[in-house]
Amino acid sequence: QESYDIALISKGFQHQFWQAVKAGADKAAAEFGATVTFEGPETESQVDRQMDMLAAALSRKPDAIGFAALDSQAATPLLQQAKDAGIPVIAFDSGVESDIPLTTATTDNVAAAALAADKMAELIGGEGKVAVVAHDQTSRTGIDRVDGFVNRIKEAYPKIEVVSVQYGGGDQLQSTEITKSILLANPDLKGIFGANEGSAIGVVNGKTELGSAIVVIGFDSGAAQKGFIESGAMAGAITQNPVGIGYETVKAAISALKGETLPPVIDTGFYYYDKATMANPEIAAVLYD
Amino acid sequence: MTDTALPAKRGIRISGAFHRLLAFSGLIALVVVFSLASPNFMQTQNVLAILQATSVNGVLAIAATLVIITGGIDLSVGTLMTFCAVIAGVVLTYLGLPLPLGVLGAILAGTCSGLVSGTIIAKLKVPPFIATLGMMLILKGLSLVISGTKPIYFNDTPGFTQIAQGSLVGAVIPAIPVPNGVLILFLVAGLAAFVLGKTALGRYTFALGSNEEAVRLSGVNIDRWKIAVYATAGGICGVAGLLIASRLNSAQPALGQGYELDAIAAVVIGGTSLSGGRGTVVGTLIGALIISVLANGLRILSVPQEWQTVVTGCIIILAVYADILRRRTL
Amino acid sequence: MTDTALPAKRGIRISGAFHRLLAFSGLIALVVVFSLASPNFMQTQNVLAILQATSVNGVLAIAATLVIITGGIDLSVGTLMTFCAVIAGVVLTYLGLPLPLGVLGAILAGTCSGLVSGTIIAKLKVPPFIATLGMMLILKGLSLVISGTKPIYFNDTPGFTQIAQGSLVGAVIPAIPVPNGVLILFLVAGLAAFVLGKTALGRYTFALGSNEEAVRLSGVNIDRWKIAVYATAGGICGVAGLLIASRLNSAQPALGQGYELDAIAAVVIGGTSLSGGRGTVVGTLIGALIISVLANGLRILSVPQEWQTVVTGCIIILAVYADILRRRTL
Amino acid sequence: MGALIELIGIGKSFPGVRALHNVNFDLQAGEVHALMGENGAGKSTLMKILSGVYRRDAGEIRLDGKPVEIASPRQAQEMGIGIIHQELALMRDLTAAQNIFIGREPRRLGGLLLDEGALNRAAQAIFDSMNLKLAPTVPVGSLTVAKQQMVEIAKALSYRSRVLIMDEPTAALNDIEIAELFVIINRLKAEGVGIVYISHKMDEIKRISDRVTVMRDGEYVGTVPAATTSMETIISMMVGRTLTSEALTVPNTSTAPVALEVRNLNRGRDIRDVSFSVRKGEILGLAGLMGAGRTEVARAIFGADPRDSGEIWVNGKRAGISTPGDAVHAGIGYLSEDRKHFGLATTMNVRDNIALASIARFTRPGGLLDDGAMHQMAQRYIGQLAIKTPSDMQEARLLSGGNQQKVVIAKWLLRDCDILIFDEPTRGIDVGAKSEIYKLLNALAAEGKAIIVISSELPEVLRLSHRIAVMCEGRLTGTLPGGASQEDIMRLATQRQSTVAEVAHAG
Ligand SMILES: Nc1ncnc2c1ncn2[C@@H]1O[C@H](COP(=O)(O)OP(=O)(O)OP(=O)(O)O)[C@@H](O)[C@H]1O
Ligand SMILES: Nc1ncnc2c1ncn2[C@@H]1O[C@H](COP(=O)(O)OP(=O)(O)OP(=O)(O)O)[C@@H](O)[C@H]1O
Ligand SMILES: [Mg+2]
Ligand SMILES: [Mg+2]
Repeated sequence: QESYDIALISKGFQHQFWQAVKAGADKAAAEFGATVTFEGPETESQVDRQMDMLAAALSRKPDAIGFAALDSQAATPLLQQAKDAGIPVIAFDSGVESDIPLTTATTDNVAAAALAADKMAELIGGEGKVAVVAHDQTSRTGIDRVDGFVNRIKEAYPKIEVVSVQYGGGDQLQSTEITKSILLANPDLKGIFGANEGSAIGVVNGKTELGSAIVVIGFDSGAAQKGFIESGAMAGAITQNPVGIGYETVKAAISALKGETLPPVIDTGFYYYDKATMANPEIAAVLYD
Repeated sequence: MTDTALPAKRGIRISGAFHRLLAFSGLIALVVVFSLASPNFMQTQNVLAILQATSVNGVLAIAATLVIITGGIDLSVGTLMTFCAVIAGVVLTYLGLPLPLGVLGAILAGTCSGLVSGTIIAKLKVPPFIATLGMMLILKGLSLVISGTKPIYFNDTPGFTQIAQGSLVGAVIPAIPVPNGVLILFLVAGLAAFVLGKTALGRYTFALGSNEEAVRLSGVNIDRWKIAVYATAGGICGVAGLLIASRLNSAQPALGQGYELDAIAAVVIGGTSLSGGRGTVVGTLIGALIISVLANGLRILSVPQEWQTVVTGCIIILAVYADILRRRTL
Repeated sequence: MTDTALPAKRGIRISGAFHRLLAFSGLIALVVVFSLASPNFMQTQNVLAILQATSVNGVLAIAATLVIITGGIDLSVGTLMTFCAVIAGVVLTYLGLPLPLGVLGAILAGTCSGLVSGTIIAKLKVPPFIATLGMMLILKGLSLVISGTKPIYFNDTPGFTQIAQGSLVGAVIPAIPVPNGVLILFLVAGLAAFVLGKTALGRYTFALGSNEEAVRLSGVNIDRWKIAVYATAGGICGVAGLLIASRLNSAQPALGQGYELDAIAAVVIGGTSLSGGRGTVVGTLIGALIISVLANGLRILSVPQEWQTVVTGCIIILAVYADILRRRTL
Repeated sequence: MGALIELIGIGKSFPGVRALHNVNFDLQAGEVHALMGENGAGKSTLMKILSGVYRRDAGEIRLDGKPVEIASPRQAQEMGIGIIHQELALMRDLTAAQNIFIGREPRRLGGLLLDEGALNRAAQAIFDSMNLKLAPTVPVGSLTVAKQQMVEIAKALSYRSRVLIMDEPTAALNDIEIAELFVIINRLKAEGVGIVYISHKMDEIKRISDRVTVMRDGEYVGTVPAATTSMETIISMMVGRTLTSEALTVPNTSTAPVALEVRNLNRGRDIRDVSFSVRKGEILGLAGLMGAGRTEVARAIFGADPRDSGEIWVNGKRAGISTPGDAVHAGIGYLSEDRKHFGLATTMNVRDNIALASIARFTRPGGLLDDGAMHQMAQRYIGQLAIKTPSDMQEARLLSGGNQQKVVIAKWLLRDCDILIFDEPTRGIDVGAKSEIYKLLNALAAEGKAIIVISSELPEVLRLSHRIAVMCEGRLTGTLPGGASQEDIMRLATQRQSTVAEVAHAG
């Protein structure tokens, strides 16, 4: 009747998305009788700090490790160490260029952002100027969401122009200022896509401070975004299933420890939600506060 | 010799006023360039946006100015701001107390934290850099702990967003709806300038930075005054905490780290010396404005972000260099 | 007089050695506590992990030490490290040149950037804080521009990861596979200590921090030496760039900002004064080790992350306070 | 007995230094008690104990016959003990008035605000009572050392203490200012204030003190009445031997080549068309009142400050000097009058400070320093100038004031320049060492070096100079031969330009 010790090394810690992942992991831990620790670096650029966290986790000799890689390659030697020590590794959120992780619990960020592009096009009537406020220029999620959105617009909506892509580090205040600058520089802007929670909140703040009426599409959930969608300040948002990611990661780790086989990828899915669909049980289940 | 001293004094006064006028030159140059480059730049709304964007950093920078004039440094201004915002959240949202208590709570939390930093520095003789670095981490952690790593929303306190976002000026003159946050910035600046110039606290702030040992040898209780300066700076961070919380209508516990660098940069761009003894609040305001004009202007011009950083770096160096040239020739 | 002077001299020597021994006390206390608290802490693998985690920050802190002893400050160490890593990536991956040229390129890039900072500070008289803040932003932007905002992988240069991750020691004594990165840290530390203690550059480094004007009035070309110090520090950041790139097998262009604070913290925890004129490389190493032991130990103990921050803040203040007490009683 | 202050058996040690051992001292109300001793004898340390800066290790302090503990400067102030420190302790960024009243600022509005007007008026009143012409609102950092010293004196007076300690108050002052100070001292004395007076200027001791206590190597030697004891006796008590002083002999240098020539030097209002020359082997004295611009001339020649116009010729060649580095390269050395700000690297050790201008000489190929040679060199100068320090590794800031000055002198001796400008070289240096330095300067001149000595002490100028150039208000008002009378010098030193006086009058 032993309790498994599982170390989760994520890409971040303080942001609501990662707190939701943590909540899912805690839930699974409680259900399956494990203890989990959850750690992540300050920003999604600190690849080496994540390595130090992974190394410290390995020294602790946990039963299993969950790992959301900031860089697809950098961790290879440490993952090899884990494998040599017989510690199963589960990847979550982003994949690793390695066959060591037994499975990956993830969202397809490119596809999710493309869906946001489709919704944006629909809401602004297929033509006009739009912009993106994203969180990070170099992190995987930042790149995938910006690329997913911009490329989809380019491919499918020739009459829509992405006039500006700017990065606010996921900091609400900075994203607010950026949004205001974009709006003031482009008075005829139709919509903005906020590529993560902090960015999306910043976009809405900027929009309200200037009294603008543009279409805002957000990403992830959280109490603020849900409130904005409810009030109509935000048209809708893409949500992943962070709680599901955390839950599946821990569940997969425990299955691995029990010797069960795992599928190569666990797709935790993403959804578009707006005021109308927010209450649907299927959606409500993946939203977090 | 009074004969020679007097004209010199007059000379200083004249050049003093001239100085202050010219100190704006870097800022004005930026404004002119951006106005020419983009028709959107000088619009009322954008000017207000710039001012609004200056408010939080400006208030933090004023707090940092006080400490830097004593020859110290305060790395904790950013996370202390967040901590104060969280305290306001606890008071208003978790405890459901009325708005004035939340305001009081935030400012009090800032003052107390400043008291702690000041005591560590003055009594334990820990260097300000270390003491405030430690406080920065402690406050960052505590903000997360207290808030349960979740933002605290102020939805139950409807007036709260008015603190920074409402516009008393706009109610009187609808054409220029200067947000209250900006008013508060200027209010804090005025108060700080008053304290520095006219009160004993201000006098000792300069004296400490000028020659602490000499102040001690003069029989002044330097510990007490040093602690008072840090406490005052802490209180000002509390105001910044209210401003940011009001703008975001929430206390975001993860925010704050990194803000200290912008604040200190504004102080130093404003001509305050890191070695203490000199500094002005007006200079700090100009420094903070330079930073936000630069950020706004480059965004308005849609300069790619990586180049924004490069240009910002260059202009900060150039602005300060221009200021140095000006002082040398005068 | 010689009679009284001699025992005194001996007394100083003894207390000097004693001092150095005790300087480790904070570090040793931490190690003891963590060893008792967790059996995993003192295992070879974990000790090596701690050392490896210290290597990059340690090298950066040594660069910062040189500059801080002159009474300056270098905020650009973190982004300069990244810039040098990117340059290595360009040389090795984009241009496909052989490994030694990549190493040279990184160190040269660091030195040149240091030359630029030093020149801005010495010739244009821009305060070090501003000059290096500007450089920090410029280098951050340039790293993104040059790399195309993408990591540059060193997959085509197989030996590259060996720079930090290989183990020459392990090849000789397989039981303790000390990574080369750690060796390089100690090598750089040894070299820096040698330069500071035994060369003219070192002597001028201290002299500049002690009383720059007195040095100038002694007929010394202070500009040249100041620039030399910044250039040397830049070169050392180049080494740090190689280390981090080798550890990650990639140049991550967005990394680096914020690292300056850790580096400066290590310097100050190590007893070097921010006002210049004093400092040791050994102290800086100890400071860097304290930071990484603390981080590692708290993780090993599975302390929740928000509390890790709080505890780190407290212990940094306590460690420095203990050091101050020790000096006072001696 | 009714002594105001009694110090009995005071002892104090610093790491590696026994600064005081069993020292006795007492002070009566209304007396000036001189405290004498060589550099490093422990005078300042004793007075710092009395004024609450240091805690004593042993002994007892009695105030009005009652034992007291003085734990802080504030407590000393409250007991009525004021001190003018040897090392100026001013806040350079504050004004003179703000410095004087730091901690005791007049307030208004119930203590909320500072009353800047009252502050300046009070400071002005003190300046007036001292006959000092100084604006209370001038920032202290922009004042010369002499004026800073006057501000310190004004500050000490403002406390209206019962005991006033003056640690070398006249080191930076010239004769006129000293005379003003003595008037003040006599007034205080009449009011019943007890004054401890420390100075290395022997003539002053005779002029104002009632009793003299002599210390040597941290120990009490004895107390004698000033009026009936000969100067030789006091000096031999201080030094432990009798000093012989040589008279001035002016060598004939008229045929020696000109080493330094200054032509039409100008810099703002401070230097106006100054031209002079110095020959090899000659000592040129530069005399003048405070503010005459002598320091400015020296700094301009040395390249420390930019000059508006003028040429400097060294050994018959025009030297393009724009930085101190150029000057040193051309063979000019300059010993600054303000050792703390411009002379010493205070956190560095004695050895490095002496070597500071000559590091290149101790640098071997590859940038490596020859620390052994530096040590030997430092030991030589420590011996030659009798620098009192536990070792050449002692930090300069821990040396006594006079010994710090010797370290700076050693720096320039080591540098071995052909032309040496000494600005107040014997400031704070004891009689014994002073005569050693005079001998040294004479020897350097005999070696063929050209020397300029700036000194506010006329006897010193007269004792040393082969020729005396006198300045007033930035102009060179005349050059006198060696051995000229004090009256001649003063006449030139006060030769103000009438036009200047008119303009000032109109303003
Ligand atoms: N803080 C200190 N640490 C170590 N040594 C000290 C300290 N202060 C003074 N000393 C030493 O104590 C001795 C006495 O110094 P003090 O300053 O009292 O001399 P002094 O008589 O005032 O000399 P001077 O005439 O040169 O001013 C000197 O040898 C000095 O080096
Ligand atoms: N740092 C300064 N800033 C402004 N004015 C200065 C400064 N230093 C000196 N002066 C002015 O320069 C003039 C001459 O200076 P100074 O008193 O040093 O001459 P000096 O003849 O060397 O006098 P001393 O008797 O002190 O050696 C004075 O009018 C003085 O007020
Ligand atoms: Mg003395
Ligand atoms: Mg002078």
